[in-house]
Amino acid sequence: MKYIIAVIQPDRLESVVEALSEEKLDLMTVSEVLGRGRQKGVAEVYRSHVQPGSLLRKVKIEIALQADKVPQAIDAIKRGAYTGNIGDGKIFVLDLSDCIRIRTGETGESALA
Amino acid sequence: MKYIIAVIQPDRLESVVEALSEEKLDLMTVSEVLGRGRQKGVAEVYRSHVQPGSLLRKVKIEIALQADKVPQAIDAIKRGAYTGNIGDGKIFVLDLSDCIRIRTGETGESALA
Amino acid sequence: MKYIIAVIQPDRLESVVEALSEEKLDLMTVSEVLGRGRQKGVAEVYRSHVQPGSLLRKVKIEIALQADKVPQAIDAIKRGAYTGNIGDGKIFVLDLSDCIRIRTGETGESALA
Amino acid sequence: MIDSGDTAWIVISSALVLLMTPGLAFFYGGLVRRKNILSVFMQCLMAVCVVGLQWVLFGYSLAFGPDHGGVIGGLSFAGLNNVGLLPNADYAATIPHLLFMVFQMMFAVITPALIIGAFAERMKFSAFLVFAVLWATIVYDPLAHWVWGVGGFLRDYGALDFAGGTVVHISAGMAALAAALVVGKRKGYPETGTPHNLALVVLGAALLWFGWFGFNGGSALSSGAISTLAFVTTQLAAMAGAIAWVVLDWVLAKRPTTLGLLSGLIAGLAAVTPASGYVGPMAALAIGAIAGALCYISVMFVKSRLQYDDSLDAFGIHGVAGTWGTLAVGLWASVAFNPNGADGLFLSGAAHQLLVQFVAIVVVSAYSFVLSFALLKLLDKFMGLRVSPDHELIGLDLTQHKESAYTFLG
Amino acid sequence: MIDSGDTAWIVISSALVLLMTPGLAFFYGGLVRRKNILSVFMQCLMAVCVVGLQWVLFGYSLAFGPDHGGVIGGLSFAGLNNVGLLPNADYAATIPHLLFMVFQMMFAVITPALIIGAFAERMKFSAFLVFAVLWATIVYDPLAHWVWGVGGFLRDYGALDFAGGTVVHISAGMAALAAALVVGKRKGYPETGTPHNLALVVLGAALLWFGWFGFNGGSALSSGAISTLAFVTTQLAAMAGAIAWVVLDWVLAKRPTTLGLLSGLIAGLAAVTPASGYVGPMAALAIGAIAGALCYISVMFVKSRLQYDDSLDAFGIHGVAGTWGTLAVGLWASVAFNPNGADGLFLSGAAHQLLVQFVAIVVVSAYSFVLSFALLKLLDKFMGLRVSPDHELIGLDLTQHKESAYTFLG
Amino acid sequence: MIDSGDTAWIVISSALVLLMTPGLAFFYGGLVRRKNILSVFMQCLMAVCVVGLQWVLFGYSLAFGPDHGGVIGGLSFAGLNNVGLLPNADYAATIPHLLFMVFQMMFAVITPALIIGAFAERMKFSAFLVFAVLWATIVYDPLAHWVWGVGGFLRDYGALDFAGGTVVHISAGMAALAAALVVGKRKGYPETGTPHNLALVVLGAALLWFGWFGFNGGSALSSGAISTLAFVTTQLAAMAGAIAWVVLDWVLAKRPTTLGLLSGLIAGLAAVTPASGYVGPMAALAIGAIAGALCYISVMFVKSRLQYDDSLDAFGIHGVAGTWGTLAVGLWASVAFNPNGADGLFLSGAAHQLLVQFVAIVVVSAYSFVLSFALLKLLDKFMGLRVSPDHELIGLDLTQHKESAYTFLG
Ligand SMILES: Nc1ncnc2c1ncn2[C@@H]1O[C@H](COP(=O)(O)OP(=O)(O)O)[C@@H](O)[C@H]1O
Ligand SMILES: Nc1ncnc2c1ncn2[C@@H]1O[C@H](COP(=O)(O)OP(=O)(O)O)[C@@H](O)[C@H]1O
Ligand SMILES: Nc1ncnc2c1ncn2[C@@H]1O[C@H](COP(=O)(O)OP(=O)(O)O)[C@@H](O)[C@H]1O
Repeated sequence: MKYIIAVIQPDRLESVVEALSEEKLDLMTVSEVLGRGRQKGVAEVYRSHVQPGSLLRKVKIEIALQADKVPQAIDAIKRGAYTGNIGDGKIFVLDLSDCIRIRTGETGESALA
Repeated sequence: MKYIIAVIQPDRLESVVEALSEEKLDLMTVSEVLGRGRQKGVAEVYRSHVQPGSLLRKVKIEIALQADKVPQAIDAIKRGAYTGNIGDGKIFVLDLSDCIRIRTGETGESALA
Repeated sequence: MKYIIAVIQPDRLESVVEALSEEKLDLMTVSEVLGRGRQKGVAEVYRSHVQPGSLLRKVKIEIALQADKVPQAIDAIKRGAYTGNIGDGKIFVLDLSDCIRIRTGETGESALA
Repeated sequence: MIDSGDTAWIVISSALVLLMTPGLAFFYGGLVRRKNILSVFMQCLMAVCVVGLQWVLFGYSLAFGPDHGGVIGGLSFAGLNNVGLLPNADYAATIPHLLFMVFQMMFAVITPALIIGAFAERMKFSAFLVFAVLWATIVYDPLAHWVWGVGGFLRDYGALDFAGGTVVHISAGMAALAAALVVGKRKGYPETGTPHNLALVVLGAALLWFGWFGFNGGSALSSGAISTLAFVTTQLAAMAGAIAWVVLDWVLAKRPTTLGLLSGLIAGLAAVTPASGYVGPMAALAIGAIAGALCYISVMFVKSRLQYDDSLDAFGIHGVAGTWGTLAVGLWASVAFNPNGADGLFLSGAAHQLLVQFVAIVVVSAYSFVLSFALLKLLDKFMGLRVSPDHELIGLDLTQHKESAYTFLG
Repeated sequence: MIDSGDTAWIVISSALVLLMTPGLAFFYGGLVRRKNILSVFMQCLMAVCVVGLQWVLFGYSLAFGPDHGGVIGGLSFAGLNNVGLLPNADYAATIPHLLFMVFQMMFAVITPALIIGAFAERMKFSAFLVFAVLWATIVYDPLAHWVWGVGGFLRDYGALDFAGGTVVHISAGMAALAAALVVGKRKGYPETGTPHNLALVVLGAALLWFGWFGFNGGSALSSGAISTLAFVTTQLAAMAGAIAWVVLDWVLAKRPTTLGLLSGLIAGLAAVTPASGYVGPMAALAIGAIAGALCYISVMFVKSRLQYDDSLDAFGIHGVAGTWGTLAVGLWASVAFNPNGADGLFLSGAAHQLLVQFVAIVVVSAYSFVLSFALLKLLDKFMGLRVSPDHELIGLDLTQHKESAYTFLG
Repeated sequence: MIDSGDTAWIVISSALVLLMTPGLAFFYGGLVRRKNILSVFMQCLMAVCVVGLQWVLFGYSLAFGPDHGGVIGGLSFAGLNNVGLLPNADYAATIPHLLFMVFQMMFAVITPALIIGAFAERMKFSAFLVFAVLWATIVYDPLAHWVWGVGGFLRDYGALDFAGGTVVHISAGMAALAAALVVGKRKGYPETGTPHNLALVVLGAALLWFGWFGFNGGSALSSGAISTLAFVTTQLAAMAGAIAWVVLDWVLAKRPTTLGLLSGLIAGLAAVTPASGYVGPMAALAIGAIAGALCYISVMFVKSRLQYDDSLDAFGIHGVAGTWGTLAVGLWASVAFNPNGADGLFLSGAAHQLLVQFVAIVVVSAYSFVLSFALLKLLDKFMGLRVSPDHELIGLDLTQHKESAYTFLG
């Protein structure tokens, strides 16, 4: 089992969710983050003092899934998140050793879905 | 060492924290997330245009702990988070290769606590 | 490849980012979390009813990087986050099995940077 | 004869009192959990609209129409018939009758909104609307007639209520108590979270404070000595109430809190309401300070002992402070300040006015409690008052209104 | 002769109308995405400043200076020359001329701000500023002269617009439609997110509502029967508009929504504006309710059919409601309520006033639409109206103003 | 003789000025970090309560009681003795004396609140309360007597301060400078974060702007030509100040910013305060624009050069603008606009009034700075002014008040 963490542009969330849905990957956890990457931040100005800004708003998506579905997931995320600009984001793949569904107590792969 | 990520209903946070405390699992990191799972989202309406809503507020708990405490932790989370309804949430278990306490520089298992 | 998760005091973020920069570790993802650790929370009072507060605001930093840069990263985080007080925070190191850059499709170590 | 200065003051007072209902919406809305704030906004704002409509259609007439037997006003002003741009000297000889009507409307609409504090976070929107209109009709309108209407029996008996201690605060407070009992506790009570946004609560309190000058000052129905007196007593009682609560918080809970300050402020304002045009400034300080202390005790000790869930302390603050303030008229009222008032215990040495005030309190409290209780029981039976438990869990905003107040992302 | 009561009322009315522009900023600002809220604030607040400056330098003179051929006011009041502390009996005999000027200024500054709703989230700040000043000069000032200026041709023709149905709401609404067409849709439309903070939208609506009493009530330019009438009709139309939208929402979208309630409220307020001092309270209820329904239809069905991106429905609400309200004067106006008005269709049985109103609507709409369209096309050519696509993506706050409204951390 | 129009205006003005303190709380509260917003609210609101109490007990008497030697007012009005519902012709012949007292109270309570900007995010709440009451007693009350009290030596000398340029803004500004020096920099300065919620800052500025019409317009103490003049000059200076700052931002920092606009607005309002009832509209434009530029320079260049931590620029804006505005009276005052004023340099060609204004500035500045400095040093010694470093880190809301403004979850 794998645990995917993807960091994308905030306004691509809907299209990524859609693309994942097409692959029947419907389960995920989403959060708001700040990203520091190649995309340069925008300096901010307060009472005329410039504050070098380096963190930009991003959205993080986490998906726990079977190992063999990883390529599909990556494709879907790419499809939904790609614009070709710096800042499009990254996908990280980690190993997942177990998963438990609280409601039923199921564990392992059957708890993923 | 293991790294547990649990996604639960927001209003179960207090009882999960309590249940974990009873097992002497006092250390954790909590954040606000949006979840897409089996529980159906509620459509929203703005100026009479319906927006299909699919993301529901959830709480994410992260706990780094010794491998042998994982069953206890899972039990406690289940105890605190269980209501029997769809949306109760999931627990993900990942491997943790190291842990460092910034204040003392301790590493490994002794830094967990 | 490794995936570092560090939880630090909110007001140390800037100095940690700076310290990481000095090591040429410029890429990261930052989020707001609540931490429960050794540092005692502050009880809150609403209409004179005391609410035992146990969660304190913290900042979480995530960094995906080559395994051999982990010591540098840990040092930098320690340097930036250390104050010597309880609550300084922790660093967790996980294994990262893959990384993909959405814009170019690069994978593995070359996608990290 | 219409006076331009009096009219200017009552027009602006009417606007100020209107602003209090959104103020209340922010006050209550910041106190509830994030998932229920819009339900509070909807209830407050729709109270203005539906009760306002009831008011022009027949409510005003029931309250202020020509008297029938001391208990009700009849229907000759229904649909604003006979309510025109000339003054109605019975109530205010220097402003248009229509202006008196609309000023009073603002009181009629905020009173049911005050009750929301008792059943916030669990009441069905439809049930609230029906409740608000019926409650205005069978509780508020008669009470307003008894106390303020020419021929009203409490007015004739000599009860003094300058700006609504009985009609507004006691009646709403007792209804709130009834509602807390009938509707029942929130799921998970008393672990029902902390105020989700105190900045909104401060905003609400600021607007209430600002609007209260129109509420009390405008009740002079003219611009001059009495409106000034009401303005000053209002300000002093608010300050004293806030200070009292802050001091008690500091001593008993170790820290002065923002919500404490605001609670004391509202307590002071509610308490001085019935007295504002009858007592002097120093009396107002005493009324406010004691109101802060009494409400502190009621919210802190009584409520937690009795274990009813008056979510936002509508009874604990408005009911208690309104009762105290109405009594206080019997203590500190002084004809030196207002010749249309009376001399209270401390000036005349006689307890007569105090007794009259006490009787008015008992009558109004009992009437409001009993009728509110019965009305709510009835509505519960016929349409159900509460949302379903899972809707309560998800939150009223999404389930009753299909909206979220704040986006999480973007 | 200056009357202290009239002056008090118009001074406070001016302050109330000023408060409406920040109110509008909150209303619009809460509706846009988090990344664009400051751009809305900046546009609204700078509209006050730059158009206000234009007004004292020459705008007031163009609108209210001595007439030239029924179409424009000339420059004899430019730089506030001849605008002093004595009354100008042409407009208001009991308040200083300077007060009339500043009261009118508040109308002049909010009108361009209303248009912002149409092009929010994508317009360049510099382009907005130039647009606002030029639009005020070539559209607002002449229109104000035609309808309100002594000698203005629509005024002489008999068109009635008590507080700005044509001059403010129709002119802004038609300009908004032109702007939505010229500026084009937002990137990603119609997936442009949900309101990022409805609490701010409620705050904005509350301030607008409060301020509107000055807008309509102050347009009596004195304190007495007519200001009272305008106050009451304003309140009733607002209530009725809100109720109408809520009912339609409930029936057609299954749930009553907060944004729906507020939209209906604003629709009712905008619609009653031209009629507020000419019609009775019951007519106001009808005007408000119908306005709620018409705007509901326009926003719900017409806009989605025609697929222009009037981001925050500046045309759909202000344009539609302003048009309806202006017509409604021809239906319900009554000299029994205001001797300076007229008798509409329902009182006189004659369609004369209705026809006059209709002509005024056509003239004002056409003028505003055509000139706004041309002006925007021109500006687009010379300086560009839109920010670049990646700036639109990152948000106008960071790219146009180098600020974020909210910190994410700390 | 009490005039209903004058009374209406001063009553509403008092309410408007009261609203400014919550306005200031939002303005300051939005600028600080999330963890300190409630501490700002608490300080602002308690300033109203405790200084208000001081005012009715003895402060008013010290300031406006019968004169003793030109320097202080004595105690004959203490506890509001002899302050009743009849006019006190010394100050305002057409409104109740009690109304003059409460209008002035609103000035007395906001002045210490202004100083909060200098030591926000690090001062102990208890120390603040003691400071506020003592400062009001030894700094504000005497200054108010000197400048505004009958017999006050600066008043007799001919110094003109229409609505508080010296008494309010310079005195608060100099105290702020002293406080910034005595209390010291915040931990981590100058890396102390960006404003956590600019929407609240805009809200605060809007309420301040709205309230300022009562502040300046009400200072006419009647409703008519002078209140109108003050209203108009207030509005024009605000606009001009905002435009000036925005232009400088645009040129020097490449982008026009929201906080810049608001800062310029407040600068313009503060600067026109002493001049508002003495100068004409065009002078107000100049005063406002120059104020915006001067404050820009002071905040941008002087502060960063001198490295004191005036957290929210209480000195940099109120002190600087108040000084400039007080001088400006000596330049543009004109008896054509206000016969009770004087002719400034530009009208009379004589520098006399300018010199008088200059002397008043020096006296008031020196007095306020020295006494504030000494008072703060003393308090620091006896009770400590600052919270502990770890409390500063965790934030004042949790450590001083045991509350968080916003929940993170739920
Ligand atoms: N090595 C990394 N570790 C953690 N987060 C990263 C890393 N690299 C990129 N990110 C996240 O991905 C986001 C996009 O990265 P960026 O370099 O801007 O995009 P791109 O790869 O398209 O050039 C960043 O803002 C950051 O949040
Ligand atoms: N495969 C997954 N990957 C990531 N997050 C998940 C996954 N499955 C569930 N979740 C998270 O857990 C939450 C609860 O899941 P849900 O399916 O609604 O509950 P249940 O398992 O009780 O039916 C979801 O809202 C989502 O945040
Ligand atoms: N075992 C753990 N699992 C998850 N998060 C932890 C763990 N231990 C600490 N943390 C996070 O680190 C933060 C700092 O920990 P704390 O014990 O207060 O600091 P210190 O280690 O310096 O004493 C906590 O608030 C929590 O967010």
